[in-house]
Amino acid sequence: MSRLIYLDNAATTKTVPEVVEAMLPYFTEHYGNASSIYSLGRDSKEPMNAARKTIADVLGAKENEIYFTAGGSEADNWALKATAEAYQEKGKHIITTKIEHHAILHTCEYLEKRGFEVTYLDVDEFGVVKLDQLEKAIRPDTILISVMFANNEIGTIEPIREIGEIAHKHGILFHTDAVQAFGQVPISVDEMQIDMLSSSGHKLHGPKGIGFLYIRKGVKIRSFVHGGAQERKRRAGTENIPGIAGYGKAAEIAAATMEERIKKETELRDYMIGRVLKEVPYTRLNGHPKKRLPNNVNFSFQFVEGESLLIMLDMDGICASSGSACTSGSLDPSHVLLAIGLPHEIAHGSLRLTMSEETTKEDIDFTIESIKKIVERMRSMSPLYEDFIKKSGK
Amino acid sequence: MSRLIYLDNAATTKTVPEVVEAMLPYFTEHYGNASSIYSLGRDSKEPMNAARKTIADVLGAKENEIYFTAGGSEADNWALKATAEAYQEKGKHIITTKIEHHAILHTCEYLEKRGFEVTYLDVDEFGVVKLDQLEKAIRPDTILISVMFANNEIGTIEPIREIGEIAHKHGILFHTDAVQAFGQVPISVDEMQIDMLSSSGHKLHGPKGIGFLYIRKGVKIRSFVHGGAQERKRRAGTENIPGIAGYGKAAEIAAATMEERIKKETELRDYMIGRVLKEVPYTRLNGHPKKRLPNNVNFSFQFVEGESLLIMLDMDGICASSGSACTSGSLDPSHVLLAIGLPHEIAHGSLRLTMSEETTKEDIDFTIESIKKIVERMRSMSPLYEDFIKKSGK
Amino acid sequence: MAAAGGVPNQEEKYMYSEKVMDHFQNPRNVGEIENPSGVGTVGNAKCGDIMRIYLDIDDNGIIRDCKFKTFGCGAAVATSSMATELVKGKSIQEAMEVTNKAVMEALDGLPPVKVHCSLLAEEAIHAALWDYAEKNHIKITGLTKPKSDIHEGEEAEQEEY
Amino acid sequence: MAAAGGVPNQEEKYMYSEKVMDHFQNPRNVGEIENPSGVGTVGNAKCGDIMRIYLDIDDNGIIRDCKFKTFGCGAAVATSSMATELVKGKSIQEAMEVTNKAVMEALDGLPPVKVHCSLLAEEAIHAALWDYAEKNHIKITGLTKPKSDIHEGEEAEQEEY
Ligand SMILES: Cc1ncc(COP(=O)(O)O)c(C=O)c1O
Ligand SMILES: Cc1ncc(COP(=O)(O)O)c(C=O)c1O
Repeated sequence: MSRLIYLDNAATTKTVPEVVEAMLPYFTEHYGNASSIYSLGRDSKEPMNAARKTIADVLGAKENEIYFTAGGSEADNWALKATAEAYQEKGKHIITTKIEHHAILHTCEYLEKRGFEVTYLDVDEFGVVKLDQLEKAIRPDTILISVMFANNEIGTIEPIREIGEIAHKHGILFHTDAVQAFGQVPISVDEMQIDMLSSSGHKLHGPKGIGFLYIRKGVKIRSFVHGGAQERKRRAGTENIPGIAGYGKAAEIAAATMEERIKKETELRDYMIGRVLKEVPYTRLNGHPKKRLPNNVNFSFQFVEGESLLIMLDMDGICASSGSACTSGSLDPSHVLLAIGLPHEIAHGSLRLTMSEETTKEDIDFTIESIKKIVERMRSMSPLYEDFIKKSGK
Repeated sequence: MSRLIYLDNAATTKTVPEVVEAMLPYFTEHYGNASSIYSLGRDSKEPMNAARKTIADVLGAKENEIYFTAGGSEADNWALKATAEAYQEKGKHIITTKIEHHAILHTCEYLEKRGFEVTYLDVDEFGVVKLDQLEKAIRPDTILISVMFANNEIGTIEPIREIGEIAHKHGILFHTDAVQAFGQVPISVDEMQIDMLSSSGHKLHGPKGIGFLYIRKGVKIRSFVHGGAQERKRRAGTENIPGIAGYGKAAEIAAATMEERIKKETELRDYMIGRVLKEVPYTRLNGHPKKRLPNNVNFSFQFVEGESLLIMLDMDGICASSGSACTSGSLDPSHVLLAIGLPHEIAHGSLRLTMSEETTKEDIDFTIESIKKIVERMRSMSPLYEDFIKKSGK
Repeated sequence: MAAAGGVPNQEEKYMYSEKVMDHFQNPRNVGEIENPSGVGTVGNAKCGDIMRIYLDIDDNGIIRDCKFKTFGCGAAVATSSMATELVKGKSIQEAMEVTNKAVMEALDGLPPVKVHCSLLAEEAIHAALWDYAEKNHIKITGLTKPKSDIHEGEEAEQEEY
Repeated sequence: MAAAGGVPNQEEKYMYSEKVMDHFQNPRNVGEIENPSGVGTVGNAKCGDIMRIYLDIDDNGIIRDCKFKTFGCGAAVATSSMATELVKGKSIQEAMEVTNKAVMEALDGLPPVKVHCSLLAEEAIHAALWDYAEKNHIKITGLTKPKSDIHEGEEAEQEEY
């Protein structure tokens, strides 16, 4: 393959060389156990403390509020299960949304089987949570509101500040799955009144297998992984120092480049949206036109099926995604697209393109041409398109 | 520091260069999400499948019985909590031992608070589980026996085959925490009738933050981390491909070098034990003299306190441990040493030295000389030694 | 980005076999037949797969031509293509033997999650033959009225532990 | 293995300050005093820390010499050493002011989990002074009978969330 255009950065990102560089000393050299007493072990403490500080600074949090995990899924599981456990005396009702990642949804289903009640909020056609519905859903026994910061499929950014305000007005804990948002858009846990926040390293050019849960001081949740006394006794397991060091570096780069990156990506994003909507008929944009992640574009091409589209794009050297990559083992159309009101057959024809800093205008132009060609070809062999054309009498 | 003698391989090991080499392509190059459909993502599937096969082969297991986790602690938590959950209809009694790692013990305590009953078996003076006590502890509502393969502090290898037989005779699931044993001594899940087995990459020169749980086909436990459909829907989270690839390489090396390594390490181990017991008075060997990990030595030096000993060894460039590294944040003497019957003050004076393939006889000789000098110095300033000498009238 | 490091294995590059990829990239017999002897559409858009097969059957009951249109995944397209290849030139009774198994084998297999697509191809042929039989008031041995939705009642595959 | 990569920070190398490390590596006043004016032993082996302090007090009530023996961690050794330095040459009343806080400050602080060791040093001095007072039938203002085990009732530090 001569050319590769990677437009699936919401699924995972390239671990950038600076990050790998930051990890390398901790494999073969400063490999000591961070919990040990000798100097080789203490060498490992420093990058861990530094990464914790970098990450805390990005969020406006304190260092001792950052707890490293193995990724976003573990952070989400921890936040929900441990809150349910710690606060069940107060109540057994949790509020979340219909468009959460499966790490949240399946954890909620698990809790439902164990006597918890979960309200799944609707979203509007753009994927935005309805705040009035949220207010109405709150009950005296509501212990947690968990709403994602930005959706992984359609990129919609939720009104986090408003949700945080509503949660705290009612004395309810507020968790946000910021796996797609951390490092991409500014977040302040204090201004947004966030009590817990999940993140995953590999979504921002950091390593896979590392994430964190921010837990505001005072939130009394306990461990999800029990064992050794690591992470202030809240998350057992020998610290993944290379992963943590890499994550710290990735967060540092993300924070330093964020402003410029947002500007550049937003421009490219809007350029792509404009051209595709104009040049490919029977196409809709999924997600909010403006309140969306700077690097996210999501279209539905009528009469076209997503998997075929992906393979054909791949043959042109373009990596993209149709619905969440995590669920591509499944055949169900994306729950997010259904939640914003798409009929099944349109949901099946969705395409997510998520850029990185490396994405160029040239890449986007090439991708648009490829999409146009493939969509046309696929429509020519689609019985749905045939029916549509015949019906509309063309 | 001119010289570094790393004798804390039970805490963590150096990630060897071959392992780092095996990981590197998956950071910046084949970084695609293994669950995606395009070829870049599928590039990641191959090392994962290969690692799974390597590991399965080492255990005599099938590939689809290996589930990657973030480490040994997660694997232990998963095995215990998910078994408790899946089999609670059958009963709520679990049998384990007093010398398990905290990842097991604290998880058991967690389950006890949730209505499960746990029997903690005693061990003999060498740290070996008492099989007759095990047989007696079995009840109709016993759902799980969890006994570690080899102890992380004193190195004692448990009679796993016999325990597996007893468990299966009574139709009870058998889990073993093999974090210290996998890659160090031969293991066959079929011959030893093991139903679940935990392991952690960084204990055998693999990367930190990766482990696995072997789950025998037919064992109906569900997920611990809920979310995406990874690991055959049993462990959510974007796959840590570099970690998995590195773990595969580490397992491959460990298996290929095991026989020779065991021979070499056993020799060095017994040489060290012999000399120290002869040359340092008031010293005892902890753990079984023969049925112990080839790379583990654990002494108690009377009248000497462990932390001071460790710092002084560190100043001589020797990294060692006193009790489990994972608990060194705590001040309690090791529960393992107490379980084999050591009084507190002797437990405080314990020293664990764990070798790797790189350890030389020269290292051991240097270490023995250092120990002799330090123990003598520390005793000269120990009020306990003063009392002892005065009492014995010397 | 070049594929270096000796990692990817060509066979593993796609979830599909080379034959499937070939039929997906270069599908045979795509299109419509004007005034077909029989046409059948199966599947539904909800499940993400719709297959339509057109048959041109001569007076001797030989399938002279066969075309398809498919909305669906790579496996759906490839099985449609292969199915049309397999029935072309066959008698009606021979065409009845083009089962999902036959299509799958001709494609060197399909990934487990995609096996149901080959069912679709068999059903589409049957539906087109049924249409032909209805139009001509004949009965084809072994042929029953096609289900309107072959996916109904089918459950997402469960992991087997 | 040399420390390359620009990673370790000398100050962070040990959990202890440089002063603590100095007093640990080169403890001052280790040993016994024959026929001491007072001797006190505190702590217990169960907790892993025992400290014994010997005092040689002249007729003017000045601490002429002071020696210690300690079984314990780095912090225990260092605080013993520093405590003996601080009381040497002092009057009894001045020695009474050598509190755990004073010892800790003189050592540039201790890690939170080790703060209890500095308590031990203060208690050891008091125990030795008590012994001296008992032997000489005098009363030292502010001095109470030493607890036999200063650790009793102390709980393992709980994480604060
Ligand atoms: C016996 C045993 N089990 C479990 C663990 C936990 O492994 P990890 O720290 O990799 O999660 C360890 C090591 O710390 C161990 O020695
Ligand atoms: C919104 C969201 N939450 C959670 C996750 C899970 O993160 P990970 O796969 O790193 O565990 C993802 C990504 O897969 C995500 O996009």
